[in-house]
Amino acid sequence: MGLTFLQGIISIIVIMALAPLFAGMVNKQKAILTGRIGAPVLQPYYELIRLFKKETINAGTSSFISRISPLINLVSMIVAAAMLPVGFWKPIISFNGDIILFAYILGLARFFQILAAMDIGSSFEGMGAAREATFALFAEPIFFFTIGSISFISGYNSLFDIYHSIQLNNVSYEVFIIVCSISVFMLAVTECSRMPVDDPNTHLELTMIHEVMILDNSGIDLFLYQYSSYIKLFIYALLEISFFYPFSQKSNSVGILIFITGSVALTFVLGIVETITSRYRMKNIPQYLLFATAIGILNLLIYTFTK
Amino acid sequence: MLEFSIFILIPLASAGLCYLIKNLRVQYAISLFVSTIHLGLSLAVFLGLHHTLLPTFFGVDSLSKFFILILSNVYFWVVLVSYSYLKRPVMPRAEEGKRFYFMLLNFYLAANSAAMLSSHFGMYWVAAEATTLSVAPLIYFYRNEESLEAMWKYLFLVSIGIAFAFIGILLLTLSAKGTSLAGGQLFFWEFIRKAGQLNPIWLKASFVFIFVGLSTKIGIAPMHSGDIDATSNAPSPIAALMSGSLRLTALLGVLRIFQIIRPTSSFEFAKTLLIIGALLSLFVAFVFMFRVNNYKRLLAYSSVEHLGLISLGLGIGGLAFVGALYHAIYNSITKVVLFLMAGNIHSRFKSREVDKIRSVLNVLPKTGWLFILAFMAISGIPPLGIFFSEIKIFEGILFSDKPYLLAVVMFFLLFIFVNMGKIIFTMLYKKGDDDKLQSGVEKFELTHFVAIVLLILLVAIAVAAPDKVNLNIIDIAKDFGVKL
Amino acid sequence: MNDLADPGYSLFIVAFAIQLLAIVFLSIRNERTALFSSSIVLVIGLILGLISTFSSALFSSVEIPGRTFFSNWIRLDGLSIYFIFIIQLVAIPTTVSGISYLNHYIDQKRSVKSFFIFYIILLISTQFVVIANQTIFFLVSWEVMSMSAYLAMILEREKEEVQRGSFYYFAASHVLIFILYIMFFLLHHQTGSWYFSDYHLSFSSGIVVPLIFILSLIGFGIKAGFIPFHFWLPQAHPIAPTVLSAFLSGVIIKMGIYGIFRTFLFLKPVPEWCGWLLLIVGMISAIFGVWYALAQHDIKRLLAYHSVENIGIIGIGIGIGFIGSANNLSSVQVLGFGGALLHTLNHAIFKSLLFIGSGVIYRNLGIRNIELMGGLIHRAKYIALFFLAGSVAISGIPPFNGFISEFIVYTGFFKTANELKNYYPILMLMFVVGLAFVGGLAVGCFTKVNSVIFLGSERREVKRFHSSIYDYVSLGFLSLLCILIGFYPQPFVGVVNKVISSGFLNGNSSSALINIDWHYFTLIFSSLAIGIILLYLLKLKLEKKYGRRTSAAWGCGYENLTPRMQYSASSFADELNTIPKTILVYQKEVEISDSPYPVSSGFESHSKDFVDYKIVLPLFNFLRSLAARIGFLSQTDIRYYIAFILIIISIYGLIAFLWV
Amino acid sequence: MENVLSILFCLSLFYVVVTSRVKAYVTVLRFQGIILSVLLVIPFIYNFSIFGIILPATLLLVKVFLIPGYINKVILDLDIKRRIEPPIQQMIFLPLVIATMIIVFLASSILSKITELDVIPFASGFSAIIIGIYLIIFRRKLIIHVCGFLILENGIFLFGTAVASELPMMIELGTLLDIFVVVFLMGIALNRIRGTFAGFEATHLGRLKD
Repeated sequence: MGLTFLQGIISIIVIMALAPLFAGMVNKQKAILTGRIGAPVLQPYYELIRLFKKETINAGTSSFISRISPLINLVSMIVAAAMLPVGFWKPIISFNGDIILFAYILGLARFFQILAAMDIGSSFEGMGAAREATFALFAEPIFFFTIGSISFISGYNSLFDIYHSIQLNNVSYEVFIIVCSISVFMLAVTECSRMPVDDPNTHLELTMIHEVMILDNSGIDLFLYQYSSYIKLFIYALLEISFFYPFSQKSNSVGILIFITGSVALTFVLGIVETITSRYRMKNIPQYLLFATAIGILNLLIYTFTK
Repeated sequence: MLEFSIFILIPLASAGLCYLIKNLRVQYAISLFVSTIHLGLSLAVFLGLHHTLLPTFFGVDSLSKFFILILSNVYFWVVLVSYSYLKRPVMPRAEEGKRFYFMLLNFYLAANSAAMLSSHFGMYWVAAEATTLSVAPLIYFYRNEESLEAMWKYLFLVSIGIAFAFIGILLLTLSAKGTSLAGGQLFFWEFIRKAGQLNPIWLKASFVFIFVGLSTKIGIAPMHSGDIDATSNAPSPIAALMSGSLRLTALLGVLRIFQIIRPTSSFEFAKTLLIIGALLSLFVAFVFMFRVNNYKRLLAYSSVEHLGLISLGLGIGGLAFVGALYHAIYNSITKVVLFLMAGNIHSRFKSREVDKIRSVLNVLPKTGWLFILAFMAISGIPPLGIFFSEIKIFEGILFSDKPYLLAVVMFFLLFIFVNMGKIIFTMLYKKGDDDKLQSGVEKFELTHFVAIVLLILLVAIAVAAPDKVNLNIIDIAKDFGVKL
Repeated sequence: MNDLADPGYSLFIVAFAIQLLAIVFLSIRNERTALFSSSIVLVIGLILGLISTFSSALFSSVEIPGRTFFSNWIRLDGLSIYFIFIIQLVAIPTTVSGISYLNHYIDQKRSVKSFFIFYIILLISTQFVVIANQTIFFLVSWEVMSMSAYLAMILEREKEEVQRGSFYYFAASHVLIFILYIMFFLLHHQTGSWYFSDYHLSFSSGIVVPLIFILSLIGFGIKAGFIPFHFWLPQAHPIAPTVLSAFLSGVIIKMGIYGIFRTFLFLKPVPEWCGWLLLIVGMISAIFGVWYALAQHDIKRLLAYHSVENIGIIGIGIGIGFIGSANNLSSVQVLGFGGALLHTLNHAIFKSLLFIGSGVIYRNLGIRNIELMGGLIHRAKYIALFFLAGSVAISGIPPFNGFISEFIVYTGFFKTANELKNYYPILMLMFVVGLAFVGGLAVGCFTKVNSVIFLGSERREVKRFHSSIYDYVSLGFLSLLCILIGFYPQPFVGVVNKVISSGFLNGNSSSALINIDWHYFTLIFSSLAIGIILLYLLKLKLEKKYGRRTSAAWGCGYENLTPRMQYSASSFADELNTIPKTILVYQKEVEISDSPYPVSSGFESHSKDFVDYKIVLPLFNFLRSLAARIGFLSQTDIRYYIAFILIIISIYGLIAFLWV
Repeated sequence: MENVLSILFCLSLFYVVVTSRVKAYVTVLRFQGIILSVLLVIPFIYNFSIFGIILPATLLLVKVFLIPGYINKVILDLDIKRRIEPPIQQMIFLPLVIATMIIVFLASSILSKITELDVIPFASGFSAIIIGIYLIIFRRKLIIHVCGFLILENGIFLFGTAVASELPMMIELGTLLDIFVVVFLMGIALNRIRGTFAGFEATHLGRLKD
């Protein structure tokens, strides 16, 4: 008991610590691939520290909503992170049905972020909020399609148990992983507002989703938002990675190995994708998401017909 | 002899008195007294406290006991409110009508009691015709074109209908030819006893004639028109009287021949005819509820609907039969309330057009609320009586040999209810364009008192379910060989 | 009469007596004092009732006896006690809020006494409905409930919309009662008894029992507001005085759910198709209920549509329970019914909370169109806070109660899939995704509502916003309940589990509901709350250190932003509403002039109810035109009347002649 | 004897159908009244009883003198136009009537197989009933309606004698009284109608409708 708890604590700390690094690595990859030197890998840390020390400016029309929303964002991200297994370390929060809680905790964060955006009362934030609400609507089904189908394969509905219990003698699993990882990847792209859904470092308000929502935040609020968005990205990355845990015949060290290599590999993937794709037009994004959903449904078919 | 005089002679005598005495108040006192003792006696007879022995051609069985109680109940309340109604500022032409009002009422009571108590077809016929004659001038009370036309139509149509009923009676004697009944008198009980011997063809024919002929008086479609006109143009107490008791008087005749036809092979035929008539009336009510724009006609059509429901129950038999008899009580009481309230509205707004009546609930709050309650009662909302009789009828239909009828009936009832509700609620709620009416505080009148009493009565009969009523209805059902 | 000996029961009686007594206090001449005193008496009565309910077996450890009283007319089994508990729990805050809400009618010189009489009758008859054990008694209390609700609804009767909406309600409840007649007649015929406690049928016997089930589903479904029987609900609930619509949406539509549960108890175990039927109907109601809600601008109409959604979720739960009972899996059954029952309670709580909140807004602003509101959070901080709590709860977001019940339903899905393998997982996954989809839509909808009403700046100038102590008490009480059930669900789950184990299961009882690791929720949510608080303190500290100021929002360089430039409700929801255009009957009216000079241009979006506008009204108009076409009956010439007699006689005569 | 009288009765019906003078109706009514009273007297020719003669006497009084006289009076008072212009031509009406009569006679002769009844009075009575109705349906004048009604009543009376139903005298008298009062009321109504409406035709009474 004590040991597992310790492991859980450690894994959380790891996630929280490495999240900005992951983002930094992605940016670095992009820079290299586009032939730039780019910012150092640790750039996100510097930015966070800088924001930490800045004065907070709230919009005149804003209310306490926009003050508590960043906190809620971060805390719920941390809680979500506390459900993800790192290697075969049992996370702190792991019980039957925690995948549902996982999805809904993210929902909580989203709810308050949208509210905070609308709280400003400017039409830019409104735009962003509306888009967030719309796209999130499509994001939810993707998550449940993939994770749900995996949980049905394994017969468990707790993230840890799922990956702990999947037997590889089930032939379909390899096929399965491909599909799942694609759809989860697209999900991650949507949720973390990366390319091709959203461009994190564009500079036109009209084309942004996530960035425009935090347009009027600064200082500690912005710090919290940024940090939680880093964590979110990393969470989805881990979600992606954890598909590969079952390959490590339950040996803990291999699990850790998968964790590290996987996250590094994922930075490459993200970097490449972000370089070779360009942002979609807003009205095409629903199609994109529906495509991801369709893949989710493909999952089901595989699952049923390869039994 | 005492009962006979109380039921029939004293009303006749008081009719004569009312003709002689010019003072309205005295006439009122006399008629009120008569109606009271009439009610008392019919109650006593009904409760069996008092065993009646009536002269030949008259007799009391459970059916007539039941109906005469309904009659004298309705009549009593109508007489009670009549005076205050006459005292209202009605149209000046009605002065003449007032003179004969009470006389005709008393005459009506005499005739109607005679019809209800008669044990002989001929007697019944004479009395029933007499009720028509007594009611016709009352329809013409307002002395305006509409009422005149209504009276003419009612008088003419019903006289012809009654004539047909007479043919039916003659055919009945014809059917008795060559049996032990031949040349005998047309007593109900004899015929019922020996019904088996009657010639089926003539019996059927006589049923057809009596049913159709009396339908003009009951208001079963498509012979309902005269009734509608009359009920909608008569002064409200008279309308209440007609809907509450006169239609039942006619129904009694149908029931008698129905009772005779029961043991014979033609029973199914009679039932089918009743059901067809009932469905036609429901259909007519359904159609006209979409169009009607005169709230008294609306109520008249609702009477058509409910008489249709009653005859449906009678035709279906079984539990529906019992339900139909209960329905007869509740309907008569509710109709009185509805028509009295409609009378209040009419005397305030001076119009029967629905479009001219606005926001009654603000102008006449008491009347308005009572009207809503009465409407709910008539559309079968518990705990007001009709709910209980209706579910009996419905259940009876559902478990009869024709359950599919229930769907039809419910369809009709539903849309009748919807349209009726639409019209009535428009009258009650919609804001009028002129505000001179809006400022009105209504004082508590006798009609309100009567309405409240009757509504309470409605609930009381339903909830307390007095044993006597139930037993009596069971007796009637037994007489009709209904197996429960 | 030895029933009265029982202390808990006598308290029960006393509670009813006191509630009835409240009517007497309305005879006080002064409206305000009459209203106040009678509401106080009513609340006392309700609280006594609640105490008696708490003292009942449901909330203790002993088995629920399911006792009958008054010569078997009243029966208190688990289900009845549970629902009566819901009724009393919700009735208290609504009544309290009524004190302040109705006073503003009195300010408008409108007498509320008649309203309050019917309100009291409504409360009492509703409680009778759930404890009735005799069919006629049940039907009577049911109709009294519906009609008193109607009569209370028409308080502002001179308004066009009130006439329309209340009439929808009136007609719908009449259809409903007809269907219930047939259903109960069939039950009576099958069992030969008038008492609920004797109704035990099994589906094996013929066509009648499925018919009963279908009828109950339609009849009670109309009351509950399942699509497609929902069309009256968004018409009726908005126009009622808010006190009433809170109670209607919170409790009265749950009577439909109660009825369905009752029928299940009569017919259990049900075959599987019943479960699928309810699952599909529930899912459709959930998705389109919330989608319609998203398209509304009238706050109360929006909330009414959300009732449809939540009823859908409850229906899904019941469906799972049915499937469980069909396959004799008590664990699935427990989860399904548990989710449904708990969601019934939760929805009762947060829906009444939201309605009361909207009532406070309506009272002050006099409008229900959210497009004209905004920025109210600066005027009424606490109202906004309570409303927010309700919104989060209804969207099923942790850590509030809505999430708990939805979680149970989800677990039910997973359980079903794992218990009965082969094709179940796919179907279940479909429903899982559907429910997630509903959740997403709900989030969209309630972010819209909250932000448009409370956040930003006022789109229309608000004179004064006054909220009384009664509002705070009732809203606070309800939102406290939301949080309580969210953070510490064990006792409520235990109660629900007990209700189910008393008579729902056909197998041995299962502990699937209890064994969900509820302590985790308590742990997580409390740590979440603590974390937020700590972070907030940190934030304050930092702000003190590095400073904090407010300035105008970023306008992309454009200086003078006006409130009308904010994102409006229709623009927020537009993208989502255009997806199912045809079903929502969603129309946009855009007027943009192409002249080079700036001229006024506008945008409006409307949504009409599909069932109402494409099915119900056309049917009615068709019948009307049909009736208008039948002319020959409306002759005025007497000669036609006579002709009718002749014709009819000849027809009948012919029949008579040909009759064998 | 009855048969002869019944045939005469039928002839009177034909006359009613073809005539276009209002007065003629009254005459016909008188004529029929006489026939009916004679029919009633016949049984008393052999065994005379003063008591039995009351009914025929009243019948004579009512149907021959009172009612026709009253109708005459009404006609004179209201100076109704003496001629009637039927809405359908005689050439259609008469064949219709004849056809009806034939059908009635055939039907009654068939029915007489079932139960013995003397066909001719029965049939003529019945056809009188139907023709009375026809008169009401195919004529516009209200006064003709009244006459039609009375012819119908006469038909019923004849019919009654045909089926040999012994109603007690009380009731016979009652029926007579009723009929008389009906006619009386109708007369009053006609009087009022003159004061109120444009004319005496059924088409004028068209106010009550939905």
